[in-house]
Amino acid sequence: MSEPGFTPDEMMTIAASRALKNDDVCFVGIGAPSAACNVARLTHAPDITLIYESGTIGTAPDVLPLSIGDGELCDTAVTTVSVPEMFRYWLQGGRITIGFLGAAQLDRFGNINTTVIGDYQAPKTRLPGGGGAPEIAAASGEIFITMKQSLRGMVEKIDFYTSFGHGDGGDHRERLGIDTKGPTMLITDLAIWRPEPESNEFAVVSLHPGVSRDDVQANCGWTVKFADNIEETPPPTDLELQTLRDLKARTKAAH
Amino acid sequence: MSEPGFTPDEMMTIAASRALKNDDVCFVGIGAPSAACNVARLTHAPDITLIYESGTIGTAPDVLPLSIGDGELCDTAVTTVSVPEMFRYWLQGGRITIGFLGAAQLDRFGNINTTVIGDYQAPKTRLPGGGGAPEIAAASGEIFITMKQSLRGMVEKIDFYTSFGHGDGGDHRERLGIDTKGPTMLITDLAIWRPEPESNEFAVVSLHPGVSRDDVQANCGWTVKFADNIEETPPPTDLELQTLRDLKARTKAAH
Amino acid sequence: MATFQSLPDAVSENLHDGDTVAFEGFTHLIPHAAAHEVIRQGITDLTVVRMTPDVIYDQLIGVGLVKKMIFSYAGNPGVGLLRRMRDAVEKGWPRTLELEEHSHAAMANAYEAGAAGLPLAVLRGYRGVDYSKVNDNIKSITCPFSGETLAAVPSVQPDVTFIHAQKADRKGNVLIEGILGVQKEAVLAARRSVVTVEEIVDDLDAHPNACLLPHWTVTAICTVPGGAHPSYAHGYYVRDNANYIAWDRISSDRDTFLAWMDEHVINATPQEFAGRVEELRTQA
Amino acid sequence: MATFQSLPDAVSENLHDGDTVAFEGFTHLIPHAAAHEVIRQGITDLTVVRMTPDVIYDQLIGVGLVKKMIFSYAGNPGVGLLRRMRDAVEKGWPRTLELEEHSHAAMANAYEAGAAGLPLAVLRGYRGVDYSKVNDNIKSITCPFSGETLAAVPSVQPDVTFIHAQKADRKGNVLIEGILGVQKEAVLAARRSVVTVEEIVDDLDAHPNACLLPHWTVTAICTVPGGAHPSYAHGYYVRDNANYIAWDRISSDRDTFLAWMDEHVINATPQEFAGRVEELRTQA
Repeated sequence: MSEPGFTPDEMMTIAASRALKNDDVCFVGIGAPSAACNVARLTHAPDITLIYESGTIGTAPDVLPLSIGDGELCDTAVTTVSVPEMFRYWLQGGRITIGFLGAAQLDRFGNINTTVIGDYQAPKTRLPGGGGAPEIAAASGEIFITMKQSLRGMVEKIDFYTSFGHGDGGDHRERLGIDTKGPTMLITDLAIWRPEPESNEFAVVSLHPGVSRDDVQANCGWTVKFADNIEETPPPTDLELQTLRDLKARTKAAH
Repeated sequence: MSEPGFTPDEMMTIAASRALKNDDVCFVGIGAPSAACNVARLTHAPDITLIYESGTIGTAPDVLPLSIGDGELCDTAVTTVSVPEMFRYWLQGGRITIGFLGAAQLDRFGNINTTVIGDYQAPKTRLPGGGGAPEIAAASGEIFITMKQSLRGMVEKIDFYTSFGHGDGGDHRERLGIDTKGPTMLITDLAIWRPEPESNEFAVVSLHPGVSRDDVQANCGWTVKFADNIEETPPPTDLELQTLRDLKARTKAAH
Repeated sequence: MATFQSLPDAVSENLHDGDTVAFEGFTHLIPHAAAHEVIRQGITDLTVVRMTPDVIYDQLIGVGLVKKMIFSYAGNPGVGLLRRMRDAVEKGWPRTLELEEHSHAAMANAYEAGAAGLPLAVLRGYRGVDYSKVNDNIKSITCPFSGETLAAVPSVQPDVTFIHAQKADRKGNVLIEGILGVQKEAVLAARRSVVTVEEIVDDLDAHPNACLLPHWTVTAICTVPGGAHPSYAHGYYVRDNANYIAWDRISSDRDTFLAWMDEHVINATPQEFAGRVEELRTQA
Repeated sequence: MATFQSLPDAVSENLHDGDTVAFEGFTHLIPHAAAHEVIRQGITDLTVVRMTPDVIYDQLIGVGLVKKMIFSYAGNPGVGLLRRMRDAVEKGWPRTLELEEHSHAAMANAYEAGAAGLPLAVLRGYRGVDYSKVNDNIKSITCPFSGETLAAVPSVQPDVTFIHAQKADRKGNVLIEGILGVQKEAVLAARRSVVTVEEIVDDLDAHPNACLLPHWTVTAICTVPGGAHPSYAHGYYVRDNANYIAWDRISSDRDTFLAWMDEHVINATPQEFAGRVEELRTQA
């Protein structure tokens, strides 16, 4: 790759931010999702509603929070509710249009593991667990997943179903009585993926600038499907890049 | 009866107020209960916690509210919560020591009807219904009932079980899995009644000044039981009477 | 996204014949102006829901717009019975009225469950009482951990909820303060919602944990000063207790009732509410 | 009725070996000082409950006081994994740790149900995931109205809940503002509760609908300024993010961890927390 003037991480965040609309109500996790949501808010989606599971509704933080419960989120929120209310009225109540999730392990159907690597009872690595993710994955209108690609992370079979994506594919969600769309987009540092119509298996629909099909396959543990017409992700605009970098700079200065 | 210097209604309210302790947490209904609770607060129980089902906790109204949701209750409350929270965390949560109930119809076991006179489907009189009473009766530590005696009100058999007292008597509550005490006191305009130990049937334990056994029976639709040692209710003290009359005067001026 | 519009438009666009509708308010903030607009538009065959149906439900029932009522306490608070509702239940005038009767605890839980998107509410309730004999919507579940039998009722999820609130900001975020009742739950449980407010302000100046409905949870907002009268709006005007007491007499006779409705509702407008609370503002 | 007392007294009187205990706080208002006092007193064989066990649970586990943990997310927020907890789960050091793992939604509902005096919480949850394969306390009920199968979990009702709050008044009424977490529920669900506060004031100056615990719902109140550090107290001091980041290194090695605990916990006092937040106050 030549020097593109931006990092794969920046491309991932900006590509994710573009998928958000002005009238979306987003359940935001920490890390890449938080950056993407706030870049969207600071560029093309000024009225987007950002919700963090700590109970803050309609936040507009000036710096990215280190945790989902930083004071900045409450200070800038339209309102802050208790955590039981957040999960009952707001998430389970079906008010979230987009849930943003990350993954330690991900499979081709968008199922996510953030619980353990290895056997649950005698794990190789004990991860933090699901937190809000199991019900975010089921109750949000649709799910966007962001993660950096790696052979360790994108696997043939995940060790624990922390969040249900499309299960074994096809209409598996429907068969379980889950009436939301599930993962509709996977944004990695290399590409944008969407589930194929029938199978619901993720296929690459757009490669980030300078990324080849081989790059994607080399960093994915399953045999990658590519859509018929693959686009190139438009590179970050100056505004997008500047917005993201300013946000990160303010964040670094603050923490 | 000679002129006692107070009305039967005043005696009833003051007798009820005396049954309340400084550390009680009372669920207060409108009418006589509200007056009794506030007289208690203004005399011997200054720290009593009064809760109205509108969500106001720890109220100290200067005048008696006309409804359970008057603004005065919120203005003087320690805090005001939503009605679902009131019924979930505060009543069902088992935090109420005394629930105060009135009755349109009452039987000898403290079962209450405030729903209909006559058949439910074709009632002679459609009453307001139970409101909070069914669960107040079951979830409060104990229940005090206040009512003016009448043949129409104190009946052999109530037309509808709106609130469960001691059912058919004896251990009926226990058999239904209700682990609170139920009605432990009935305060009328003529007497104080308490359930007898085994049967849980109300028996007169104290006659108000100037009231005879015949007076009580003449205004009660079942054959009245009298305890072995009947006391005379001490007449209202000057402080009690003045406190109640001041409260009523302030209330009248305000509404 | 909240639309700012007139009350007549909000009512006609959101409420239809045969709908299930809640006008909530717990003594405080009862949406009288909205109910009167519904009466003027003659929207009928309604299933009306409310914990504490009082004067406005007496009025809706009395003019014959109500098919069924789901409720837990039907009285004129602190005054007495609802005479128009009694006339419908006892004499079928002006039409028969189907009742689905609950306790407050069950109704409060049913609204809560509706807001939470659940089909049922579970509570420790209805023990030893007769409600389930006259209401098929009272069932039970068994706790798989303790074995305890608990009451279950269907959640309340109205087609439309009407509430009155103190204020909204220019984006449409709505603030409720004081006695909250079940209004937040009633709005979140409903498919559509219409909120009348005392005023629109630049900044709600709200406590971080205040009871607030974000603009995207509300369908329509209508500015109707005094719109809760004879109920009250904390911080704006006090309760018109005399009016509630007078209702007992007005509602006691069919003709008196109909004449009163003609004068004060049918031939009136939402704008008149402001004048009705004028003298009650000073005490707030 | 709340008793005002020292933190050492409140801990020794209320928490006993073998108890189930929650130290709640959702990033905000985490009761660090209380947990450190428990560690100093060596109260052991605890079942610890928390939605988001973080540094203090890592510390309690690392010194061997914890038998079982009921939780939904065990991480150092924004930083990474909990290394002492991992060591216990993966290597059994210093003792094995039993886990009862839930999702946030289930835990939040379980606290809510505990506060509501119910034996179970019902939610639409756990669909398609593996939790119930490793946790026998995830069951289901069937809605008798819709036929829908819903998840059921036992309510959380700890022997003792510890929380940190901004302030209490002289009667013992406690005020929490900002990010509320599940603290109110955790206190109301518990048999006993200990609340550390930044200060005692004459008047809470609280909004009518603020999150407030009346004095008769709280067992003990202890004034411990800075008692949430390195967590924060909205309006008093900000989060010490550097401290959380440093924990990742301190906790990565058993000896480093033990030495740090000796210096900062075992040989420290609740009074030292005030000094730790001194420089963080200016940013609040």
